[in-house]
Amino acid sequence: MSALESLPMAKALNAGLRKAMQDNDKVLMMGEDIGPLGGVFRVTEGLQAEFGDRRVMDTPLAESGIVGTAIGLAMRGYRPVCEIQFDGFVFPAFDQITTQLAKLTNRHEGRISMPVVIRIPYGGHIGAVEHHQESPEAYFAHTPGLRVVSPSTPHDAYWMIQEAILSDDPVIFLEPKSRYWPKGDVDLEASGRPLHSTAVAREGTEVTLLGHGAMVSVLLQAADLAADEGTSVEVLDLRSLSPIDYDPILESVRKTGRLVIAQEAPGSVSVGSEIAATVAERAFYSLEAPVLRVSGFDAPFPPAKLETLYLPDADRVLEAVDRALAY
Amino acid sequence: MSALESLPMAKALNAGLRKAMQDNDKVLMMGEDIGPLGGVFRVTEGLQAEFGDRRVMDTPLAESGIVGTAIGLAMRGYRPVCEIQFDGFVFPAFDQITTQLAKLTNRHEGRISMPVVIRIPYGGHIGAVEHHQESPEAYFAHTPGLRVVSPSTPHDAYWMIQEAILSDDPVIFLEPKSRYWPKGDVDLEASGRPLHSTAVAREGTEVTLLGHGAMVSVLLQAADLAADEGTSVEVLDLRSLSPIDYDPILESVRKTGRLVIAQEAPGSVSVGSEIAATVAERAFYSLEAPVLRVSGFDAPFPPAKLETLYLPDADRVLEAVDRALAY
Amino acid sequence: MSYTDATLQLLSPAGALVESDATAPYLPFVEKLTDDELREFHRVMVLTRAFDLEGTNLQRQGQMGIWVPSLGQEAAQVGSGFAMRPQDHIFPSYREHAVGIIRGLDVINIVRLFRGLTHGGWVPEENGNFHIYTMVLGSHTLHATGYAMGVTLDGKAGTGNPDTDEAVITYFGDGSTSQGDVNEALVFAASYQTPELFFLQNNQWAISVPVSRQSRTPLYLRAGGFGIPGIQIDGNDVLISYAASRKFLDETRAGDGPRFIEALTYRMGAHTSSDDPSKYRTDEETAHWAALDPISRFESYLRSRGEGDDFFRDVATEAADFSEDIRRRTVELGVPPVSDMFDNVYSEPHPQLAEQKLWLEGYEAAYAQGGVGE
Amino acid sequence: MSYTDATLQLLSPAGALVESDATAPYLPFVEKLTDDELREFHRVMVLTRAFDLEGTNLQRQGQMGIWVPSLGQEAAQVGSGFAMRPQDHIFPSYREHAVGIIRGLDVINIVRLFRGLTHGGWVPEENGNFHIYTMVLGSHTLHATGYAMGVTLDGKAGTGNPDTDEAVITYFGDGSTSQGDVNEALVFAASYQTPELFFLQNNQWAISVPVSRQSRTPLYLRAGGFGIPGIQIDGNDVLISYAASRKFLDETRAGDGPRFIEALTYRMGAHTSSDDPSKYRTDEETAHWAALDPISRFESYLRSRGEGDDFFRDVATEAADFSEDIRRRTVELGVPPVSDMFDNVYSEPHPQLAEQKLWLEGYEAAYAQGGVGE
Ligand SMILES: Cc1ncc(C[n+]2csc(CCOP(=O)(O)OP(=O)(O)O)c2C)c(N)n1
Ligand SMILES: Cc1ncc(C[n+]2csc(CCOP(=O)(O)OP(=O)(O)O)c2C)c(N)n1
Ligand SMILES: [Mg+2]
Ligand SMILES: [Mg+2]
Repeated sequence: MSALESLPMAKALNAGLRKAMQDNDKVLMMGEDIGPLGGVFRVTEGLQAEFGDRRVMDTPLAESGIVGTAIGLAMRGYRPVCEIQFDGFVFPAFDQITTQLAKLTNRHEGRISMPVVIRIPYGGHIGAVEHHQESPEAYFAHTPGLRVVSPSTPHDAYWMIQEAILSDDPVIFLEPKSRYWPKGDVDLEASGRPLHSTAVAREGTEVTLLGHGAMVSVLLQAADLAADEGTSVEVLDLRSLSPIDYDPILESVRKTGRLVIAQEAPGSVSVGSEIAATVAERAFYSLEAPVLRVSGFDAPFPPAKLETLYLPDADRVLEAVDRALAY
Repeated sequence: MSALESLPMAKALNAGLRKAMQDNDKVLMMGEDIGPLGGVFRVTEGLQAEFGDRRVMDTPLAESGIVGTAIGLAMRGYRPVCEIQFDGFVFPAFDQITTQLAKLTNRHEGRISMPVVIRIPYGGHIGAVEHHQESPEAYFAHTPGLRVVSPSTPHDAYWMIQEAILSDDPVIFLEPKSRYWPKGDVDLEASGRPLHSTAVAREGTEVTLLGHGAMVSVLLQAADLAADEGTSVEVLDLRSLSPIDYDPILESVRKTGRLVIAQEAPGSVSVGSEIAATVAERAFYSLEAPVLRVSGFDAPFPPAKLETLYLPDADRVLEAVDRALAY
Repeated sequence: MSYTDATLQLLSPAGALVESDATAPYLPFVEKLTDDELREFHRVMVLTRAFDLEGTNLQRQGQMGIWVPSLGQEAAQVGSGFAMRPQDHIFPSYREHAVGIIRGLDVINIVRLFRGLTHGGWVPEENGNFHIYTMVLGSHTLHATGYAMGVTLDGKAGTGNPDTDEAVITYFGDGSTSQGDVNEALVFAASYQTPELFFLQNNQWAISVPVSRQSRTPLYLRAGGFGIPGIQIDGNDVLISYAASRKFLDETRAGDGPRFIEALTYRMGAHTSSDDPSKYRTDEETAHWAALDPISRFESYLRSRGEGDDFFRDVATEAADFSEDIRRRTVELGVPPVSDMFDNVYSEPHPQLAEQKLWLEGYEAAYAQGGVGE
Repeated sequence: MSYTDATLQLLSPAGALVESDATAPYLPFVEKLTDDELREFHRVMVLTRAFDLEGTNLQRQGQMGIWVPSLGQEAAQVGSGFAMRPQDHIFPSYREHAVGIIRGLDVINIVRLFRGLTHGGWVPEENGNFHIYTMVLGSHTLHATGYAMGVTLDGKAGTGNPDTDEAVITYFGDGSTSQGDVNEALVFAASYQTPELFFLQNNQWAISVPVSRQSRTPLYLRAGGFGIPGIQIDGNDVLISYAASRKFLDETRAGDGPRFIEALTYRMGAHTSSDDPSKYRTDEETAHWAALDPISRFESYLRSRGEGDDFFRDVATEAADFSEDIRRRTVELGVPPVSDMFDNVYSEPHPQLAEQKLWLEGYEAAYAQGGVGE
């Protein structure tokens, strides 16, 4: 029998981090304002009080320094978990992430590992100022040496953060910040699935919808609306953006013959592009319509008052579903 | 009548830069070792002697500083051309490029422009050490606010660098370093085509090959070999990676029904992914085979002695052509 | 952290003029100030605080998504703001509302930014060379340095004429000093001897992180290591802020190379409206700094010079009207056109984006639902 | 740039011991050295130079893609290298061949790197804690600082026992001091008071750019601005390099916080085998520094202490054999297996990459042509 607890994602992450720190005293937290403040989203709340300021460190204000020193700590045998305060502030650390963190295992001919997790609250829907609503996953998913994941539910958040910390490879852990607050059931006993797996969030037969993070709830909403109109839609939760678990996607597409991918990030050269290209190649004879992408526009994330126009919503997803069905 | 001159790409770029500096005294060069040394590839050779060290600046050794101060100079009315010494060293400047350079026009509600060119020698085939053979184009092509181009011939290099400098938008100018030395005819009178256009490098009927930079010569070589075996191959030179000029690509694919995209960069979430996804969508009924991609593997660029195995060559392209034809 | 021996101060917390060997080089700048100019200092500090309180209220009432208060830092900003000359350029962080007011910025544009109508809000040319706010900490210090390099290239500094020679000033916080970009800005500024003043407002905190985490040594010493003269001033003393900034700006515009000022002040309010200072700092600390309040200190000074109630009452009235005006215009602000999302990205035509704009327009036309307001 | 008044020196260019108030704190470290230890200094400097010349030859003959010489910087590296204790960790840039030799690295691994067989070449654990070279300038200084933070967390510094307390040393060049990462490393090191020595080899040039472009003030002063004690030494004097490094390493391992040394030296050779110094520096300058050669200077000192020809001849012979051995083993080096390209990227299984590896193996099997050797 399993112990279910209803938690918002922020608290599920907090519980997952606490568990990871209890299980292994090499696990450290580093970041800006993660100590007494508990992080601007309170994901690390109470951890410094419980584990002390040597294991939960408020660092100097420098992202490259945070990731660069985390690398050194990993070389020393620690397992640092870095918090980047907002998606748009990961770029000062981009050099350390792409030229160092992602490549050091390879540079050492596979003889050292880099168990560093970089947590990034990402995505829109919170009406914030510039740099606080972006979806930078493509930059990381394109970078060999990194693993990239994003939970869409409190249950996955609780387990995936622990699995990411257990991984001996660097993991970019993308937290859909607009999903921090809604509650969901967390099974504290069992994860149910491996870290790098695509999950079926809802079964359907006519069209497959695929997304990750905050988009999954939008897709489920679209599936409900479609159902009202008599269309049976399957919804897949990508969960792992690198590597991508293609089998469930191909399986679903072979069944439905139609795929619509939704993402908040600008569509050009995106994770959605990759999946669309690969599915179009591998399911060539199964597709009854081209793979359609519903993405953020190829423009910077707009001022808050325009965000609802920028972000794909259920209506825009359904418009694509209609187009797919029209083929 | 037109004045043809046979030049290697490095000298064609040098001539283009000189012309741009003569035409507009707001044009500046900034970078590491671009002065007396003329750049490690000698692309700026003689420019400091001709224009002085105020217009051709050897900067302190800091890429973020180079791009960040170039932005300030652009705000002052200058048109800086920054040289990044090698592809792998652009990442310390990544924050200034993505959060500042790419977004400042938008941040100013379109009321200022950012005429900054960032020249990056990129790609493999030169047997160099780590960070000296990478193809980072996907990172820039995914970033709204940037324009990304790459010439494959001395003629295009001469004209595209001048057009990039004339652009009021930031342009990432990718120079295929393995093509710096082979000579080619440069028409000093006329460019022949706009900056952001895809060009037909060779006409054919059965399969379309698409690539940019150093890949174009590989594709032409593959086309020759295919011709020997009686297959008529069309070769397209992408030239502009952002925005992408799709019409010539779609036109070609509607004719041939088959598209193979070749690139040195890791294939996942790449420019090739974007084009494959878009062509599969827009030419859905014309494709007789899935769009196939021949890319660098999803691994860091390997040590020099393994580079020939990493880089797509004519044989690997032809293997894909065979697969495409087999559908 | 509190004042060190090195901290320059012209006004004691009680509001008395400090005359000493240390202040001797700075007093002359203050002695040149007219009564009207001194009144202006007070007036702008009060207007700024009123604007700040109004901003906090408007945000609480949902009229803005976020508010970034300058409460407590008025003296550092007003002193340095009045030290600039018309031709100077300012690269602020995101808290320098007082400087904006001094440079003639219509502060409703700051409201537009924090209301989520724009990522910027103005262009420097039309607003006293006051550049837009930057959210990515420290990155603007490199823009300031590059701009100052351009001033030198134009031969617009170092001619010896302070009325035409240009200087650049950039503001940043104690936390930002840890960013690589700020240090690279110091490298470039020193290397190219830019006409530039680095103005650090050390308000003791980077959100919840105390300055002691960023540096164990006074931050004004950082500049010396790069070969840039630096001093530490009492940032709650508007007179030293003015005098030191005036002196350094005129030295740097004269071609003497970059300068650095660390102004010790305190963020009396929350970091932003989203912040909860009770989680990380004590009431004692806040009380300690409240006693050093820049406005009341300067008011005592003015009164000691014979300034009467009428003036202070008039300023208070003006401030109330100013707030009222902001409030009225804020609630009247409309939403930006959808086209802003596409048309502002590039200076030149961009087919891909134009296509997406067209698609959205068609989509919006077809589907009544969705979009703004929802 | 040449030596400043602040430059510490224990050996004059003529090879005479310098005894002064300034050198007093450092002389005791040298007096403790045995004759054998002094001979080791000479021996490793000569071996390093021989290795360096052999590397240059091998590259010219196409046996390596590139060579990065340490010619002229032997004293800075050998002095600091011998100052370390067995438990210390070293984060080099890409030029510290002498330190590698001292720590027991089989230098054929450096050849493997520059021959294009690997991006690294070794693991620190098996090579005297000598970490691999880093090509992205300055990024390794943050790794060193993070590693040193880990030493503190482990309680392995500051116990007062120099034989077990660990210290970290990181090497970087004058050009690299302009990188944000190096400055952020100083911020973190000062903030966490890491047991760490920043060892700057100021060899006057960053490829073709003189140090004057990076800084107009001596670089050792940079550290003070971050609250880190720094000194400037004659980097061509192996004795001061040893004494100063020994002193600072033992202070920092004892828990006194980070330290900084600027060693003034000169890159006698080209930046790398791809470089052409004639384009940017004069023969006069090179001649000036040749006269300050670290090896001949130290040889004069040893001879003044009675060391005879036999010793120097034996070392020369050993160096010749050493080069010969490197040459022999270099030409015998094979090519890495294709699997290296895929198997080393991740520590845990990665289906996507495994698939690509499988594809390439099949492809290679099918097509005889293409691939390695071609
Ligand atoms: C590169 C970057 N990292 C993180 C943040 C999030 N952030 C916004 S303000 C702030 C604290 C800034 O402190 P300080 O520089 O002292 O300026 P102050 O707000 O105190 O005026 C942080 C961490 C950011 N805006 N940019
Ligand atoms: C981030 C980065 N930018 C540029 C380069 C190219 N590069 C390699 S060595 C070098 C000069 C380094 O000078 P310095 O730091 O003084 O070290 P030195 O080579 O003199 O020992 C440059 C510009 C690089 N390796 N990394
Ligand atoms: Mg602060
Ligand atoms: Mg150097």
